[in-house]
Amino acid sequence: MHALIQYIQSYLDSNQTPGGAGNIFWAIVYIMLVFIGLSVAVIAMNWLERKILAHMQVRLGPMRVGPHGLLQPIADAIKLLLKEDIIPAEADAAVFWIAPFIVVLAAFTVFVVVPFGPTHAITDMNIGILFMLGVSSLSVLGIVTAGWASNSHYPLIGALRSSAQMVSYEVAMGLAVISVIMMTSLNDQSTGTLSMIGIVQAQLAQGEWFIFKFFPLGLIGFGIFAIAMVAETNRAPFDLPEAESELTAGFHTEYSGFRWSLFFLAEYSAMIAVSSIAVTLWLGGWLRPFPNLLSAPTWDLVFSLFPGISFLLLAAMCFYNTARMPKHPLFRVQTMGLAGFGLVLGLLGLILFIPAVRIRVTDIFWFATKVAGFMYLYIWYRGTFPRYRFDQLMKVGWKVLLPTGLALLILTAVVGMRTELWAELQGVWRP
Amino acid sequence: MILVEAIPVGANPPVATPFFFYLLATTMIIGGVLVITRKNAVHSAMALITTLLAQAALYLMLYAPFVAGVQIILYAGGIMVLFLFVIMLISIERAEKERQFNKQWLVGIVAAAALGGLFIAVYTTTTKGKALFPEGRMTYGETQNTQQIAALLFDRNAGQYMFAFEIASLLLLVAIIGAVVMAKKRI
Amino acid sequence: MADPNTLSPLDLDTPDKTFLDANELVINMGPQHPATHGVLRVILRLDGEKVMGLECVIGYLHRGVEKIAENRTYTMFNPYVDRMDYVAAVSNGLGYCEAVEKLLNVEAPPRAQYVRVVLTELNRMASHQLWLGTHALDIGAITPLFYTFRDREEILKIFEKYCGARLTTHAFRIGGLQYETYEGFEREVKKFVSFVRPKIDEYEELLTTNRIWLERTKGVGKISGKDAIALGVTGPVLRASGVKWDIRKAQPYANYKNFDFDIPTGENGDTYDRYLVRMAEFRQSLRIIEQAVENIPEGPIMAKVPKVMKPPVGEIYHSIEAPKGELGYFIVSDGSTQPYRIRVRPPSFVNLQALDVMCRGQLVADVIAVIGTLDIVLGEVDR
Amino acid sequence: MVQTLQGKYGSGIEPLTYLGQNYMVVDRSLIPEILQVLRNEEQFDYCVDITAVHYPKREKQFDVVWILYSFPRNERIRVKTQITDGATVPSSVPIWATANWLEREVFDMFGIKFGGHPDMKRILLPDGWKGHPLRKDYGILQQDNEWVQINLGIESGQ
Repeated sequence: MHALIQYIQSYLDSNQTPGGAGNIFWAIVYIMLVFIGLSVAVIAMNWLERKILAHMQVRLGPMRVGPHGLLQPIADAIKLLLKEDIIPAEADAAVFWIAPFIVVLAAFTVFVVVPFGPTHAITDMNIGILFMLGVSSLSVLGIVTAGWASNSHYPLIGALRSSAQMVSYEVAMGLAVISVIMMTSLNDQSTGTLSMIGIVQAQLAQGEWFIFKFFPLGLIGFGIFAIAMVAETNRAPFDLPEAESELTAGFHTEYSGFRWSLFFLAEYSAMIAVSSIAVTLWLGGWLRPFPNLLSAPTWDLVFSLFPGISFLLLAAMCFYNTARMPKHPLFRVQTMGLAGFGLVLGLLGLILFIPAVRIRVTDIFWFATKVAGFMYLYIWYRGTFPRYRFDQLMKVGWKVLLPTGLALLILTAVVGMRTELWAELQGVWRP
Repeated sequence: MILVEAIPVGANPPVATPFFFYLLATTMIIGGVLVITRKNAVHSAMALITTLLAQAALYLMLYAPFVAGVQIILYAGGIMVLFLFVIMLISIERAEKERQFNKQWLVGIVAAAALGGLFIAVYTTTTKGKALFPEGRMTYGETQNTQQIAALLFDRNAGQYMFAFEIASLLLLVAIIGAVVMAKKRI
Repeated sequence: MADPNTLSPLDLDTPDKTFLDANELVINMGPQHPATHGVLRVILRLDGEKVMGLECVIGYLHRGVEKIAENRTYTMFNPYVDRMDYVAAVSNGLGYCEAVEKLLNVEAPPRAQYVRVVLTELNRMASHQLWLGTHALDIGAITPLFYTFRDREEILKIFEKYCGARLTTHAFRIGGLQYETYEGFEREVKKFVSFVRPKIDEYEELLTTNRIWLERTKGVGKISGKDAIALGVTGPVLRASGVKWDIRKAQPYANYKNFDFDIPTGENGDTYDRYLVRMAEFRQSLRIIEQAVENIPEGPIMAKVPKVMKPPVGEIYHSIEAPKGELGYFIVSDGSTQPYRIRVRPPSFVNLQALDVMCRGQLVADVIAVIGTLDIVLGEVDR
Repeated sequence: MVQTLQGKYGSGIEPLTYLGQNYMVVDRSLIPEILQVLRNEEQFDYCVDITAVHYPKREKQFDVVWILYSFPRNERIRVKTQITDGATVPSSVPIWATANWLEREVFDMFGIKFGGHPDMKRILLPDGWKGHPLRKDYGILQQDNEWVQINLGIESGQ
């Protein structure tokens, strides 16, 4: 037993990612953890989106399955799994069958390099960000083939739209990312890096999040990325590929049941993936607020209390709502369920106060909080914006974001190299 | 695969390198054969994508992660999507009825045999009976590869390919403009 | 039986022989399509995503209302008109009742007139709210739908309290009203007016200056005033094209001449102007309701109408400004208890005809916006 | 206005008023000309409706009715003509574009053909439907069962 604990501890206290340490077992554990965490996040996201959207739209959202509809996503998942998996007669069965797996594979593989903490990544690749962009771009293949294999007009048009959209917005996205990569190399401590962990460490070393770097250049880059990432994940207001009023459901019109749920899963994990990129690149990844300014150990302690506190707050919310539940025998099970859920959350919160847990979890907590902020934005957009028309979407991508991105690239280079440039220029003028 | 291959030299020995090499090589060959034998162009394209991805993994095994990443982004993610785009817009039914191979298959076989002979000759003359996987490895590791490519391209002293690189990009630009001009009658 | 005309069999398999081979793509939208507001089928001829032309296939909801009328008495037909434009049932009823009253040469007493105006204007608002919600939904904004339905609910509650029905109200009778207003009717309507006024600002806040909304609606589905008149387009669509014409002002019916209100008009005749015109009509309706509900006189609610209605031989055309446009009734009486012929001039039917003109040269996504902005109700198109 | 028209065309026009609404009964032969004149010279620029009424006992079975409105004059007028079964009426699509669907509906419901109409086919009823339901002799209890059986696959439409 003691040996086991020591074994685990040696993993936990390692200063390398599992990939970096070359430990396959540990890597598999991490992969499982990321996979489970992601699935839970998608389920939670499903519930949250319906709930938040509902409250934005003066309605209640799911209320029946479980207290406040908490079990709704699970019920949905069961329903989807039990549904008949229809393959249209005229469809190209093999391609139709493979397409959702390509999308899911692409959406999940990117998480290999997402750094949840300085060592909390499956691996730290030298080409981390390149890998993420590359693999996430593979999901286009799945969408295109899904649309084509359905052998139907609406999916085909949806697939054409979405591939055109994703390919064009990848360009603007890439430009914004390159400006960040340039920023990583613009100081004494660090050379430039493509590694996700390296980028965050560069932000730590330079003492500011890249969103504030060379104000307003970092902010513009972030803005470009924030717009492009919504388009990249086919979400409102860029949800043309699945524009309900125009193309019924776009490329996955003909899909049902399990295979449809794979698209759903892929969409949400892709949302989380691009948000993680944004967080890593501009918002300091796992870094807590003010890691340099408030660097005293006391502050470390204060900030490491946040995870526990937030869980306790959630628990308190649960208990408050338990108290507000109708006092009717019919609601007894639901009330107890909600109280139980609050209890679990509270316990989790208490566990998070244990120092040994606390110090290891705080990075992940900050990362997840930032990503959650983006998730909220996604929902907010959906509740607020009408949908772009396709030509307007292309106009935004090619005529607004791309030139801005190019200008940003050049400006970042010029501002970053201003001392060297100045020296060079002086050399030219006064030889 | 990536997990295992993305290991800096010296930390831990790579795992089952020959196994993965043969796996990827087989995938590539099967994919390549499928590309030319499938009648349905979309199936061919998907086989080609598989081949390209396997190739990217092979680059990783060669400690060239940057090239692997670019391979994925450009070929698998970019060019193949455009391929699929075009293929989807042509009539598959008609293409399936057409003859698949033209009459130059004899020349093709001769050329393929010649190429294979060349490979074997090069292998036998240069390695002279050494194992396919030599014990000695390349010395620079994964972590430096990207930076070294950058240095080769852009470094003030070591950079030799800056001009060639820029010329190539100019060529691509000309190609793009040409395509636009040819495709659109009035701009 | 008239000799049955031999007609060509269904000619529906013409599209899609040249799928993606040629430049033109024929796509079939509907009748089961989320954006066609019911069972409208549109056959689109596309060049890429550009609409080269379209053809509407309608009649999926045809119930033969005009034929039914010939086999019912005047009173019995009254509820049927509610089923045509079922989101503006009160307006339909008003038009029908007034037409028959004209034919009978009776006039509803003033109290009934005022209540009629209040209910009709409330109904106009409900209809516009439904339009706004679905129109915005088609363009991708899902939230306004819930806002408008929340407020439409209040109107429906008033209807329900007044006559027991929410949608197909059958609120009016020939010669006046069946029911006296309920206790606190005036108070509730006034409360509703003050409740809904800020809500309309809320809708506008979400959409009027929203960049995406502007881009999606400005310059989309343009129709000039001249074309609109030639195509017989009426209602807000006509007014958005700059023609200041409203039957309530031009040929006042009920007692609209007693009220002070403006006719909002647009300039460009595009989707955005139609949106603005309808938003302004919300406010004008509120003005009319306010004036009307303040001044409801005491008195009888029913004119003296014979139990068995036998209008003298003759014919009448009476039209009102329904929320969608000019709703006309052409009634031919042969002196019996049943109308010899009732022809309904449905605004949606005629307005829908303009879809082709409005969509040419636009994109597929615009077709949806234009269908939304025409504010059609298939129950009325097909009757 | 009607006087000038009457002066011009003689006895083919009979101006009438009922309940304050003006209408005129025009001879079939004068219809194209009268409609043209009304549109161009009398400014009746808006064709509200085109419809028909069936009188099976008359020799000229159908009344075709044009309801017109003039924006500049704020005035409505109805033009009526009587035709026999099977006779055609000239289409007024060139005069008012809106007449297109309205005439199609009249054709659908009464079987009155409009000559020169660009696309004379049924609009509300399915293309293969037999009979014209708004004729008085169209029995509502004998629906087009044949069509229903063939196209909907059910025994009876009743």
